Amino acid sequence: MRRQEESPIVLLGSRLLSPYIMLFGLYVIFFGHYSPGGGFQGGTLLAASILLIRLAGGRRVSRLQIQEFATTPLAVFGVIIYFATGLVAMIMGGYFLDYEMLPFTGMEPAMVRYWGILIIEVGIGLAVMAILVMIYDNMVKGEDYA
Amino acid sequence: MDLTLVPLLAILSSLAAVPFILWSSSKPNLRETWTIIAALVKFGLVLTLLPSALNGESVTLHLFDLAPGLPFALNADPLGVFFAVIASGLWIFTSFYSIGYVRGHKEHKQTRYYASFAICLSATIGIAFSGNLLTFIVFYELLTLATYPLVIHTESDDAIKAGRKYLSFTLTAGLLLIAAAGMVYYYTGTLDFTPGGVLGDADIPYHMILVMFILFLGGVGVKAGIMPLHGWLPAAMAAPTPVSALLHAVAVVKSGVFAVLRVVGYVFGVDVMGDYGLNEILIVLAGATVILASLIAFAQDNLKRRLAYSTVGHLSYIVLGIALLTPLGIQGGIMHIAAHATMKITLFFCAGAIIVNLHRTEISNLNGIAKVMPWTMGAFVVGSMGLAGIPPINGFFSKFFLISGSLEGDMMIPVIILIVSGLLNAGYFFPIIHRAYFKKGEGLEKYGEASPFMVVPIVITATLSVLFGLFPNLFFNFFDLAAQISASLFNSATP
Amino acid sequence: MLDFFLGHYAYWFVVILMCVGLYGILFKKNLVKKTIGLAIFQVSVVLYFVSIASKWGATVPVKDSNIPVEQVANYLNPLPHTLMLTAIVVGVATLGVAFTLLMAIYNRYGTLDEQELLEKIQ
Amino acid sequence: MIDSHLPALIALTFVLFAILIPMFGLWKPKSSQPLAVLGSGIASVLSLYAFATYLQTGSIRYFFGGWEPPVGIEFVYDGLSGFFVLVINTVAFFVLIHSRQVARREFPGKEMPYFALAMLALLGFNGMILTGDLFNLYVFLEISSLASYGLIAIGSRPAPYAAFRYLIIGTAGGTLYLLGVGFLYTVTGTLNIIDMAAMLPTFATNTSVVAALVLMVVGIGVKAALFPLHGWLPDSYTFASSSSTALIAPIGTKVAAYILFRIVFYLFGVELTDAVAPITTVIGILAAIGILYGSIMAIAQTEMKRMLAYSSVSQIGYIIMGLSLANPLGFAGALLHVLNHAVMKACLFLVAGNLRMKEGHSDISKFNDSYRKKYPWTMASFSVAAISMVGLPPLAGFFSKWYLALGTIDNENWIFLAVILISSLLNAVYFFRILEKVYMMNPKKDQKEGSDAERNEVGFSMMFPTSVLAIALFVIGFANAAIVGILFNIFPM
Repeated sequence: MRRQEESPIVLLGSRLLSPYIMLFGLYVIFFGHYSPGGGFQGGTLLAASILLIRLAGGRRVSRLQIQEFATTPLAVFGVIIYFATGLVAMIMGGYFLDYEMLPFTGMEPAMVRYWGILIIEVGIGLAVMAILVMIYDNMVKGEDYA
Repeated sequence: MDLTLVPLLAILSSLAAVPFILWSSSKPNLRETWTIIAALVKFGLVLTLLPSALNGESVTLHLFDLAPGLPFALNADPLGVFFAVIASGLWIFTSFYSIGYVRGHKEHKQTRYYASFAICLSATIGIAFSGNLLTFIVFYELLTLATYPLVIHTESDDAIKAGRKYLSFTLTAGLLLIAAAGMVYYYTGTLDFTPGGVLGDADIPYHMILVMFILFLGGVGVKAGIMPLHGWLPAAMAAPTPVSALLHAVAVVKSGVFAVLRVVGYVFGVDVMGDYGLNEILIVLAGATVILASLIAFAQDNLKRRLAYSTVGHLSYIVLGIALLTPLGIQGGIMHIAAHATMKITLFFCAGAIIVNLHRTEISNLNGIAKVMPWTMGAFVVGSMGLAGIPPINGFFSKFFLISGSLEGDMMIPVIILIVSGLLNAGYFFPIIHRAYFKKGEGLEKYGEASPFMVVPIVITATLSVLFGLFPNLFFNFFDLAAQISASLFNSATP
Repeated sequence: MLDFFLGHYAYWFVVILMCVGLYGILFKKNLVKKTIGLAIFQVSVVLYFVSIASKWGATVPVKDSNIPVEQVANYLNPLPHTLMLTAIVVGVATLGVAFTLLMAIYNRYGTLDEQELLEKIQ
Repeated sequence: MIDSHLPALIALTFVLFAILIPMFGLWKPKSSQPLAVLGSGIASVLSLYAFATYLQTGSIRYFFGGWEPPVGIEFVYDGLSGFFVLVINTVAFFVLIHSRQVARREFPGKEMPYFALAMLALLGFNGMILTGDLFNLYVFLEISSLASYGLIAIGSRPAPYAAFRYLIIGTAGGTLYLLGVGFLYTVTGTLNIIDMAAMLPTFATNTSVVAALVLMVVGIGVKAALFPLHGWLPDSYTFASSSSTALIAPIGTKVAAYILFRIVFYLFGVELTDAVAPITTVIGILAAIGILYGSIMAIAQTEMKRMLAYSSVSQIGYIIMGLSLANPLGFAGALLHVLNHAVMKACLFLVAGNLRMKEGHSDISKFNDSYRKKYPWTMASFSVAAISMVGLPPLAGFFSKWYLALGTIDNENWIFLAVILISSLLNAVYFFRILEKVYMMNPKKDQKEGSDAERNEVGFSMMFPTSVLAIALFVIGFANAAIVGILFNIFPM
């Protein structure tokens, strides 16, 4: 049976769950560089938290969270973080993504790598989240993209 | 004088005319001027090569590598110069004749016609001057491609069919030639044309030699019109007559015969041919073609088709002469290239003049035309007598050498074939003359002689046939040249 | 013989899953079911990689002060897992593209049954 | 300094432009195509420069993140990959110039996604060619494939269905390849091609290696449209938009063929490949069948793009056949044919695009005499490319066939030689059919006379790439000795 109106229970449950999922996603992203985890997984979790609200609340509610038009720039921004970090390393004389070469002064190489990976993970997480949300949005719109 | 670049310039001179021809497509006079200028320049360039060729020297030019180890090589050796002189010399006459014919016949798309013609001539001279098989193939295929628009020039359904037939025969031939060339390259590591052949020193199993020979035969035999590969030639008579005249009596088919000589004398070598008995295959095929083509020619009522079958027969004279593998036989074959060229072009010109002037293509309609076209039919008589082998026309001379060549090789059957074929030639040409001179024509009152653009070339080529018969060394020393080419093949074969 | 089957049970599982996937790809008429078959097929390969990397009594490859680095046997090989992480992402992307295409097909032809589609396209 | 970064820079150019196009495209959709042209132009220049550098100093290995293999992922720029990168980027550059008008007409409003996808597809193709890591190759394979599915789906009405079928077959192929990689990884414990190549000879008898080789060849065979696995190709190429086809057709299958070269010649080595399983023989026979099948099917088609698609099936057979010969001549012939076919097919599909632009169709049965008046340069380009496809000298197509023929003779493989020659004839049948219609036939009396037609040539942005590619065929033909000289040096044995 299809019902057009929202179910308060589902919406409330989702609203309850969503922040925790998001928090866990952030945890996975920010601890990814020295423990199991990382940008992909964290980004997926972030996307899950957002999609949960979108599923439960529909467009009216979800517009308050992340607007549809914002997903593409967010994804591009995430990729740019990744790309720029790699490129900076390249410009500083190393290979692409050679974190050691990142221009953090006064840090030992291991720590530079540590931060380098973290920056990358944040970029990836952002991009993955935005793209998953974008896929969902576009499918809901049901437009013929081909 | 440095002649190194002359062969290249000779090839390019007509190719360079193509843009001009296309550019001046709306001004017929200018367009045809370009053609004639190109023809004269080309002939002049080829003539400058003649003295050194008479001394037995070759002008070689390696431009760039077509493939690693296989340069784009031009080599104007005596044989090449011989062929080039004939082809480029007759192009001048054909150009003048074309003007008369094409305008008289109000052909469409004349620009395409002249442009294709010029490309054809470039390809023919390229074939003459090719220094190795790969260069040869390049020009051989170019000739195929450039002739195609000419064959289907009229764009009638017949012409389209003829064009398809022509392409399927010649493209297949080109592929066989490529395969053959590949095999030669694999076994010998070279594709250069060397007098005396390149296969003699290589260690090749017998069956491979045979396969290569058959591939070559298929490759060059199509253009040389050896039966059963002649089918395209009568079909290609759908083309305008100047095309038939120059290309299907001189350039294209003679390229085929020329290629046979190149293959026999410069790739396989006379010794290899003899040792493996390959020449016998060639003698059988050529002999059969000579007789069969003559017999088929009897049955043709269309003048151009009869001439086409006559061409098939005469091409095999040359192949037969080459296959005899005796110095005189090869000399006779080479001379017949020149002799047949002048005679057959005369006959085709006559046929074209009749078509344009009287709009008649069937032999049965030619009663009494000698009265209105005396010059044309006079030339026709000269040409047909020459092909039948009656002295003093140059056809007699070459046939004489062919017969001497077979006697030299102690072969009686070719002698008989040549004599019988001479009679058959007379048999299918003289009825035409009989009709033209001694039967009463109808409806001819309003016609006169064809336009001078056509008659003058006809008379000149007929005169040339007679002159070369009387003085074989006139102008171009064809006789000495042929003798020298023939000798070179045997000298270097016996170290 | 039994040992052979039982000893490789993970692989047999993968093989069966792969066959299920292939069956879906080849024989199902509905394009969505085909897509599902494709997903199963991909997952079977993912599971294969995961199963070759499994190790009893080993821990994640993050340096543990209790386990010396020299005792490699006590650490898992992380590579297959990371590879499969990527492969899963690839799989998700493929599914995304597949469903987008399916939506486009459905919008244009109003059906996802292969037979009907072929008739409508002709 | 830039020299050592070249392999990465070529691929990263496409990443950069794949980001830039959506950024600017959202704001100004018209900027997508110039950006795409710029991106592929930069990549072409870089590839050319890199190839020149390669010729002077030798191959370049690029370690991502500074991690040396087998730990890290590397890009290997050697002769083979350099050659392929140069070919595909240059061809893509010209095709993308051509796309501007086509995009406006055939899929207005979708320029941004189209060109972003084109960049991603090229990123995938370049990555596949350059990477020295088997799994990384899989990732790039999927990137390029996913982008290709998208590109193919942008087209006529049935295009999504064609793309979907390609997706199912292509993904299954990719997954089989991945499984093969898994087998090799369990045996050798490495994914780096150079590293694995050193280890493999000791495992030659291992059944996993046999299975891996077969799985990888089958998986890649799908992408390369090797004969029995070509089913997706004709529909995809026919229904996709003109510019998608022109972009994917010359490039996509070539890159897959490249992977086969990598696997057979570099990863396993020819002797080992044949010791493991008679792969070269089998794919040689399949290629031969494919050559004949593709040509015959092409003759049966009445739609130009479909005909060209079947012709692609046939032509890819030449390349694979050259690979299966496993001698320097066959190798050089196959690589030269990669170049030639990329240029010829791109040119032919651009011609089809030009005709679709002006006539709205590319149905051969409707071709007539007026085309030579209306589209003189388009049809001239078509003639050149067609004659080259048939393999008449001195155009480029002749020479690749010449080397392939020499290769077959070198192996004394007369059947393959016959196949090459026969297929040339079949090519002649289906190309001269069009040439005859356009140049040689008088229209029927009741039809409009050809001479009445006005000249109606496509614009410069479409004509320029078409004619440049046609002229390139002459240049390649005349310069082939130099190219083949380089290719002989690349041969790994």
